[in-house]
Amino acid sequence: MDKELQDLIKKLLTEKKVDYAIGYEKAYDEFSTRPAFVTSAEDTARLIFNKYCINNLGLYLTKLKKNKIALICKGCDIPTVRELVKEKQFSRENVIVIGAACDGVLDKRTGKQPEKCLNCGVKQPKGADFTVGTAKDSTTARNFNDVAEFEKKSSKEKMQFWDRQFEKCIRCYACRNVCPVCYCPDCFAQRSMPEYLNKNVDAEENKMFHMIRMQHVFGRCTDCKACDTACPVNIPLTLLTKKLAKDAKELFNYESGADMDARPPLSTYDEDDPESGIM
Amino acid sequence: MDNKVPQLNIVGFLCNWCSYAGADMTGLGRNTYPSNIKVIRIPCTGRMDPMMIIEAFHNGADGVLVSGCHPGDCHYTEGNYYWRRRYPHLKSLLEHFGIDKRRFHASWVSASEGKKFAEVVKKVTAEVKDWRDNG
Amino acid sequence: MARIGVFVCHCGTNIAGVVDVTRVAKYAGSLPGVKVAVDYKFMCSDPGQNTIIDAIKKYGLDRLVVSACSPRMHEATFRRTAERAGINPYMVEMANIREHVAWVHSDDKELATQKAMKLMEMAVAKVRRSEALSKMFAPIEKRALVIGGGIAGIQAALDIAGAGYKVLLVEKEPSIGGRMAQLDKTFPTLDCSACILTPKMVAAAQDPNITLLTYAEVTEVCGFVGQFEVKIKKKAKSVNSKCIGCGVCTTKCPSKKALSEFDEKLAPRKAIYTPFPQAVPNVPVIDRTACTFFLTGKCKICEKVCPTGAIDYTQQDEFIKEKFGAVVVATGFDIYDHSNYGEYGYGEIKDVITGLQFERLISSTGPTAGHVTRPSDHREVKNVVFIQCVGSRDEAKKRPYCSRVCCMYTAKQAMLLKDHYPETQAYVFYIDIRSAGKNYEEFVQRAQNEYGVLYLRGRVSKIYERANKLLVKGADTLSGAQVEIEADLVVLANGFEPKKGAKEFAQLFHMSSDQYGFYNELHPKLAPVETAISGVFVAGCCQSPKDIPDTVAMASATAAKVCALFAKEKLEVEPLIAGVNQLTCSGCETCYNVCPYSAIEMKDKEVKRGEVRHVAEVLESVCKGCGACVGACYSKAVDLKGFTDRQVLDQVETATAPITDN
Amino acid sequence: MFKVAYFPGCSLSSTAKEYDVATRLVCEDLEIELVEVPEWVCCGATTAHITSELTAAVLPARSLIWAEKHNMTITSPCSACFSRLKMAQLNLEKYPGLKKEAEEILGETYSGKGEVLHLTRVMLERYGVDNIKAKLKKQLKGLKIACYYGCLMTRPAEVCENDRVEDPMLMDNLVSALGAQAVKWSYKTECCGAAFSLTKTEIVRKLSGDILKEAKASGAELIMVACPLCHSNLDARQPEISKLLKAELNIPVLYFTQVIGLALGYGYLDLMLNKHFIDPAPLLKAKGIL
Repeated sequence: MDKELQDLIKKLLTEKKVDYAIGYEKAYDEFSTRPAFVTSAEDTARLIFNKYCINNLGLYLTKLKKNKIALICKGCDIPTVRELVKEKQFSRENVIVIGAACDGVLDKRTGKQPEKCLNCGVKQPKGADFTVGTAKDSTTARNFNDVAEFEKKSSKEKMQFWDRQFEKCIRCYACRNVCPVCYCPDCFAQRSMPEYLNKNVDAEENKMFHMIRMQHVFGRCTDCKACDTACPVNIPLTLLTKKLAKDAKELFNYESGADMDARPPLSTYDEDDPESGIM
Repeated sequence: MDNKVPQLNIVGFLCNWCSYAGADMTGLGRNTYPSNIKVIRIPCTGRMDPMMIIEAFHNGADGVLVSGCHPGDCHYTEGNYYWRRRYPHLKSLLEHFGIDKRRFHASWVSASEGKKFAEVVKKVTAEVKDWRDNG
Repeated sequence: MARIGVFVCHCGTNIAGVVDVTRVAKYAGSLPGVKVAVDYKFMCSDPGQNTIIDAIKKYGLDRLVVSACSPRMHEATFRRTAERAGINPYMVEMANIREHVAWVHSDDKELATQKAMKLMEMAVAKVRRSEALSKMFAPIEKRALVIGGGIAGIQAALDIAGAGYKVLLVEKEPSIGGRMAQLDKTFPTLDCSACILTPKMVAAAQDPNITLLTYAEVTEVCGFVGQFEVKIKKKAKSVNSKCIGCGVCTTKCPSKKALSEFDEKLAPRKAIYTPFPQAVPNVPVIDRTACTFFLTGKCKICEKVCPTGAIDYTQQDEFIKEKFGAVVVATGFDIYDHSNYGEYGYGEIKDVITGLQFERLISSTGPTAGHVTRPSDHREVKNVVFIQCVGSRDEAKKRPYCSRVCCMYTAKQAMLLKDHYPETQAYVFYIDIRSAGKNYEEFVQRAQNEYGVLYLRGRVSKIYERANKLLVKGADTLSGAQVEIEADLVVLANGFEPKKGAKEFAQLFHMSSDQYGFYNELHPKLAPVETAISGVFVAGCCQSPKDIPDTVAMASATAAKVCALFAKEKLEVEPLIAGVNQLTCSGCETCYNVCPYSAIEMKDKEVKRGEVRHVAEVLESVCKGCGACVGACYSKAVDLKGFTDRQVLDQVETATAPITDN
Repeated sequence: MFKVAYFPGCSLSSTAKEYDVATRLVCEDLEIELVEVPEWVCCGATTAHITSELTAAVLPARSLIWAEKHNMTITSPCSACFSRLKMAQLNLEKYPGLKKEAEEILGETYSGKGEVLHLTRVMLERYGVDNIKAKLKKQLKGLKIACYYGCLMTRPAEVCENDRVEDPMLMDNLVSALGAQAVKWSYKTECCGAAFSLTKTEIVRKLSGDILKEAKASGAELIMVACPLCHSNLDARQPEISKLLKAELNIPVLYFTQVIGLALGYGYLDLMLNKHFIDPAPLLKAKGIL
């Protein structure tokens, strides 16, 4: 598969279809990969694809706006590309999406496949310009059981749960920095005048940062789990991002990055929208 | 309910054209309601950035009410439709973080619904009180 | 550092009877930035305002908080006061301690006083962050675009032109005149429609201030009030300006395949045609979908017979782009298509016709030269049944609204029928008669009493074709009997519906329409001809069904609005609007998508040296300050003057903090 | 193999025996498997549906549940049975309380997902007129047929979901496919007076008389129906109606499956055409069909 991938990129670079290719290369040990930026045909030998390619490279699209890029995507990364195109961060013709068939990635921390891979319907990527390799999709459909289970807790229990989690948070902003849709030029968290968020690192402020970030990415977050993976203190951010996906689906029948023509749920309305308990 | 509920802080965001005028009408009709609500005037519920509500809870508000024009009556034609989408999403998200659903409310109050505004405030205050007293 | 003055009003005993105003003023004096805090009996009175002005001068204040009644009551008053004393009027905030405190918390004076202190403190917090704003101005292109050449468009164009402004009147069809030109007579005076319309059409054509553009359509709109930029497609007429309107080409044209739109498809028309003899301009067009030459490459008879060489088969659609300060939309209506009325034969029974078809049948310029004959076999008619409310007041057909004119035109048509053929019998099935209007009820009464038109209150349940007749079965709810009428012709009073493509057209201007597709006025009572898009006005039936006098009145009203706009040197704009900080804008277009007024423009702009980004910009003359963009922007790049994030956040913070009053 | 749950209803085992026989015969030829609902009970079309909402729901629910369990569309050749089954399904969906009560009585749960269709739609729409056409043995050339749909298979419109409420074409399309001619007439869905069949026969005579007259006037030689109640009013009462109208109507009334049967080559007795009051034999012989 690596060979197939390398040949494809080589071809694209030689034919000047793209300026860059963004893919994965081996990092410091065999269990690690890191993003690789390849500009010349000779350099393509670096590129690999395996179960440790956990990063969502869609992140880099917002950083390299003007170039033509070939981007290596797992099936679950492609919605990110669509979402960013929808949000005008990139034009679709400037990116060649190379879908890499993926049998599921491994979370180094646990040595297990993350939950998203167990119920993955896009192991064989959908919507890519080129696809390398083949993989079989999971037969079980994606579900929100874990979120639904958490929702059953009382609000007090939820509050206590998150308070404990956010006491751990060191506000390193890794979650934000790896998030492909957190591309604001000047994040609210760092603003002053008005100071939306106190710069103190304490549980309350930390919690508010995450609440606002979650609100900001609602209807845009593709639940790619990049933030969850990046968190150095293992805050279960997936419980939040998955909640967003569940709400978008249940409240507005919307799935981020699924349909290029669907308007983001909060940027549109229907005169017949439900009243949702408004008095 | 009793209008005297000490030490309960509720922030009310009222749109200028309907609900703020409706609250004025409540006064004109001398209908009473608990004094816990502090009103902030905004041009339209479409202006309601969910951040402001998160900030209010963060600052220690016990409850938040957002009130605007009835659907179809928005002074700016569409603002309250956007709000009608933001509200269930935000309510669900806040609940997920442990902010009880009894603490966050929305209503439609027109410029002529003075009585309704008093009823809404009573109901919101009672719900927030219920949350504080009974957990 | 801000220099704030706080002025607490007693409002007689209205406030002071409940709230301890001196305590409020004292508390105010303890707040940071507050240089003076006083209370007074009536702040809005002349001495009250003078107190404020004196304090401004004495303490060098730069911003004010008035703790009094609702800002909806006196904000304007105190803004003027501030202006008189040389302070920017937008540096004034009010704390509403009358409607929101004294009047609603009279049952506990202590809690009321505490709340009054809090509201005042919140106003102080807000005004501390206020910025001086000034009124803004924008230029106006003093030229109007009127879309739709029916009676509404003609009237609006004539009135605007009469005031001395230039008008471009765009019409989709080859001639102006619209629906009114199709009518035979008009109610309630029974004067000939063409006789009163034609002079207006001619006047519009001859007015030096009006440019007519027929056979043309608006395809693209950008810009905003005072500065609309409109792209118009001039469809190829295949006839150039040499045409003198002699009509020889039409007479000689051998093609008879097309059906006349003007005659409601009751008669054929030629491939080169003017819709009707009095057409303005009297220049024919070639319908390329029917023309033998365009279909087969042979014929060219019109070219041969034309005495001036005006036929030009090579003409192409042409696009022009022009600037206008204001737009009048008068695009009219279609009549309801009754093919989904199964009980009336799914539109498949030839002798069940629409009201508009009846107009053409009974018109002396129509296809039968005024003889009312059956479309199926051209026999003359004896019994004619009129059925009202077809596609109106019918929930089942999703047309619950009343089309307003059908009661009247049915009465008129029944009377005309009796006029032409006294021996015929006319029956009218109706739900109610709605004849509100000058001389309208009398008119309907005349139809019944003088003309002997038989009115039956009830609906028709079914029309049966039997032998050469139509059996009309219905209920007469007044006698409680089932009725069966053997008719020769059934005339349906088809209701009005929006023109086909009305919604798509609305999108060009970002106008909103109701669930049926009629354009929404800005306010149903107080702004009936304005739309949510400033500078765009609506007239006639594109807004809702209405009769000719209402249409004309509405058209003149739009003209008055356009003239009032053009009479200004420049456009004054309220400064409480949104603004974008382009440095923090991420260019995601969320604000652009939610803005109800299309007041956001997306631009590629150099925001920092060497950094060109896709960013939003607020069109200041278009923005109405609703803040929908602010509520939606997650980059926090948009803010709303007068209600900034900073102001609201400080109000929230103050509202939730305890009172620190000793 | 096309498989449906079959709810014949009481008429088809008594006054309309011939409809049942013809239907089963034809369906066998067409390879449509009719699985009779075991131990089916009254559909409630009698007095049940106007006297007790619960009875009206529980009676059909039994059959609905059986069909749903066996994953089959349920169909009835009788318009009244069809109407009861369909209305019960809708009411059980609309009123959760009713559903709960019905489930308690029956001791089973009902999801409401199964499909309920009149036999005409099963055969002519789902199975398809074209498929029928492919299996025909002969053409019914020269026969002019008026298709009569009646009320319960067309109304209420939003329940029956037919093509056109006022002018249905389902059976008319079949007639054309069989090689016969469907006459254009406007009494396809008029009331035959069915509800007054036993209590106020004078109304039935008037209404059914209108239908027969109109069919005759439009040139029809035969009326085709898809409901035993329509049939009994138009056929059994025809002699008395003729007397009342002082005109010899003599227009045979056949079930649509009987007509298909003719085109599949079945004979007079196979299709029990002898059971009709107006004997179709002379007409069919004259046309060379028998």
